[in-house]
Amino acid sequence: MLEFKDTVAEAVAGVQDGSTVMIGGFGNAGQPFELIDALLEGGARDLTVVNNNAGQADEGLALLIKEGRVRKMICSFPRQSDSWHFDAKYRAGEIELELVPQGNLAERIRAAGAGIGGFFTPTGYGTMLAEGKETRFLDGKWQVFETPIHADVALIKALRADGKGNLVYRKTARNFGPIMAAAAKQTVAQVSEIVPIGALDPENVVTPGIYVNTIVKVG
Amino acid sequence: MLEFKDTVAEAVAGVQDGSTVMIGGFGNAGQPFELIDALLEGGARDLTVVNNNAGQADEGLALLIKEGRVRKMICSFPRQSDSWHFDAKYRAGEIELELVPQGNLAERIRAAGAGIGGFFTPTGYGTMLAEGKETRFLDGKWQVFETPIHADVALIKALRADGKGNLVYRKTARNFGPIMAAAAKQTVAQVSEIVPIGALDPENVVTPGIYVNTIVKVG
Amino acid sequence: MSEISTSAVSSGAAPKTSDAPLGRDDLARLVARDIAPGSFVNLGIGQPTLVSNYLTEEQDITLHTENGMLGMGPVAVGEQIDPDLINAGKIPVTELPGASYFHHADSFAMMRGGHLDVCVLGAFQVSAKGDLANWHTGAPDAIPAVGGAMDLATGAKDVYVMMTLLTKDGKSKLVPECTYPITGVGCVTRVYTDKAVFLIADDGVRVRETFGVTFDELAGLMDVPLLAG
Amino acid sequence: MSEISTSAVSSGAAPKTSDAPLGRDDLARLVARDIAPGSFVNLGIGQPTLVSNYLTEEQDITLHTENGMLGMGPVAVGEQIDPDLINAGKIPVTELPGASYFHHADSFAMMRGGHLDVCVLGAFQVSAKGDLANWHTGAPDAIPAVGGAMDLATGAKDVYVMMTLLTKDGKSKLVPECTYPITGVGCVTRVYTDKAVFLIADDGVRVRETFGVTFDELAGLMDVPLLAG
Repeated sequence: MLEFKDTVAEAVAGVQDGSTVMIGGFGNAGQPFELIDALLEGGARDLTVVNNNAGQADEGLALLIKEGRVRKMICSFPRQSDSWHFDAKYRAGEIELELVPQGNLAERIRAAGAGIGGFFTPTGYGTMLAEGKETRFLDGKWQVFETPIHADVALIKALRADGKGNLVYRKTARNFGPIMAAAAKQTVAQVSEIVPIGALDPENVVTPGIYVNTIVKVG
Repeated sequence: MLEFKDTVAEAVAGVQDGSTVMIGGFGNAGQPFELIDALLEGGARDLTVVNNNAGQADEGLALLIKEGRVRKMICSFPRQSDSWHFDAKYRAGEIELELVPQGNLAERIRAAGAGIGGFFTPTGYGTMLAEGKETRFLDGKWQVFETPIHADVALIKALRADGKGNLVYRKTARNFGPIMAAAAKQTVAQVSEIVPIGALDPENVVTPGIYVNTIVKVG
Repeated sequence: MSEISTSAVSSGAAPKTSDAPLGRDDLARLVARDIAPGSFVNLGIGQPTLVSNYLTEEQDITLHTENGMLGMGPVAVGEQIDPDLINAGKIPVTELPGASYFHHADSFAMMRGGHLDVCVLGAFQVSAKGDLANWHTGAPDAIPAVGGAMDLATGAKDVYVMMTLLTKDGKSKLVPECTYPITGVGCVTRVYTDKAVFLIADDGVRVRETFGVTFDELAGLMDVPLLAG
Repeated sequence: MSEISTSAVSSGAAPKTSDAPLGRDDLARLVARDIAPGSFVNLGIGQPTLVSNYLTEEQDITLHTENGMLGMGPVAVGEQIDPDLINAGKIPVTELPGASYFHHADSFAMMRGGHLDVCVLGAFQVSAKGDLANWHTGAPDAIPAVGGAMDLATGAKDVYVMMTLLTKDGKSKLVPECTYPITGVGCVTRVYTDKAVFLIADDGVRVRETFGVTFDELAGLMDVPLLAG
């Protein structure tokens, strides 16, 4: 059942100790900062977090990592000029890292939402990141077997929601939102605007409301 | 290089004897009737056709089948009240049928466009349509290995194209268009309207022009 | 035929809800009433489409059609008919406020990824373990056609079957093992028939209610052991 | 070092196009000129982004950025800056008419499905067989980060590498076998360096042109056998 919450605290209440949490965004675009702040406030720990990066500077995901609330990161690009909190935890052996090529990350998230139990892709074949993985020669290329990434909760940011939970995004802030929404048992979207049912053109809906459980307006 | 053609005959000139041709549409919605008619005129034979159905009544794909131009159909639902031309050819042993559950058809076409060499899906497990196929227990379910369906040419129908080949569709006529456009070496789209570059909102483009080779305006 | 069932449970434990078998419309009304508010639902071609006539506005059910739409409205009439707006049975339909369109891979990903709460399907047979047979009679000269049946059967969280309990020859379609080619393994969770509603449970087939027959009479019609309510 | 190459082919067969090594901008101009009109192109982070400065309107090149856009325009300045519109390097960019946005799985499907004509990437090393190493120095204390490098390397129809030919220590980065961890196997088709343009061909590494060195001098810098033009 779709729910509209008044506060981000209520919106993230479903995240529990040990949850796998997908967090949308690529860099700052599409990052649900307010939901992440609420997660920080909420106190859930021992989290597995799926995000393209591993936090930047002293905000959002970086603070969650700094506070020791993230047991494991699944991401494609943890190392950035300002990823000092992740860097420190990683070097101290206090956080686990599953490094995934960005396209595999996206496709594995998509697979979870689409009910695909696994797939073969040429990406990563012959590299360190495919070590120990099953390989197969298909369509004239060596390919690597990859499995879906499911989550308990997805925290995403969209531009606008209607009363049915349909979402539209803005420019490159769309990035991981639509696929994470489909891959999690429970999807929480922070939006800038809530519009009446019928105000979004059905041709232009990007994430149908079936994938959204909780909506909170921020800002 | 994107090309705009004046006639449907020129638009389908790339289809050759022995080609695998994807044809968009579900029932009549989204069927590129004019392109199919041009294909009929053009004379290419020994075709493998990928479509959800196997032709209806005395038009379009049904006529292509009647004329003996289709060696093999890959589809999910050939048997309809008015699929008499397919029925006759099938009973006469003059056409090969690869029957594919509709979701596998869609996912296999999507896989071809996305560079996926194969995937596991629960659909069809334990049924006649999975006989002889590899199975594996994944995510708590028995799943069946399925492979991509590639095509030489896709013939699709869209509502509107811009000068970059970006496409938008109309209502449920969207169906197979976007995934077939990505799965074929060459994609031909018939559209009702061609608009200038910049006239489509980038947020609402459904098929980016990268997937489109040839556009022809009909009607 | 009913030895196991009648010996296994006390008879009469499943309520006889009506004195006569249910007609198609009454059955559709019953299925509609049982769908939880806010659900996303796919109604199969044929008898299951009748269910849409009995969904109430308060239930706020969103209908999915696998050719690429959520928020499908009633069948289109007159000037509403639009060849670009059809359902999975290729019947012109309408669009409700809050609808959305998507392509076939996205639509089937929605089904296959377990996002639909309920799908309602017709059937030739359902087995005691919830195997479904509804796509192929198995006749050697039949032209096979499957459409989205296997995806719906495998993907939806709950698969409800609507059918008459008996064939024209008086044989139960709820069977120990399907003899027709199956559509999906262990996928059916409920079976709505003119004579009873059956729940496919971990411990066996439970009879939730009967229509025009007693539990014992029902058990006598079938080879499947039955459990009460 | 150059025994194999100088003995294998006649020297001087690849034209010396300029008397001095090419600077980064001249190299970017050269790469830009070589991209076929109408191409869909992804430019990697760093040096490859310079290529965009030299693409002409007549070429009608469409730039892809893997975070979800086709039709990317120049870097945004002043009031154009929009935090929701960034490229894969997280730099604010602009949108050109005819652009489109899509989610990450669709964007990477576009790359991985072989739809991009060219991607231009930086590299630590390229092997004579076209293996690419550009994501990891292999240092034991390095924090690994890969981003979309492996998808680009594997997916684009043509992978062009732009790099200086030599390391700061004067060692060739075009090597018989990569010693750094690789990004992709046999994926590179051309290597643009300050000293020469190399084509990775079925029969070996061809030198298309040299800058500030002769073919023989070039061959003397490397352990890779070279073929002329």
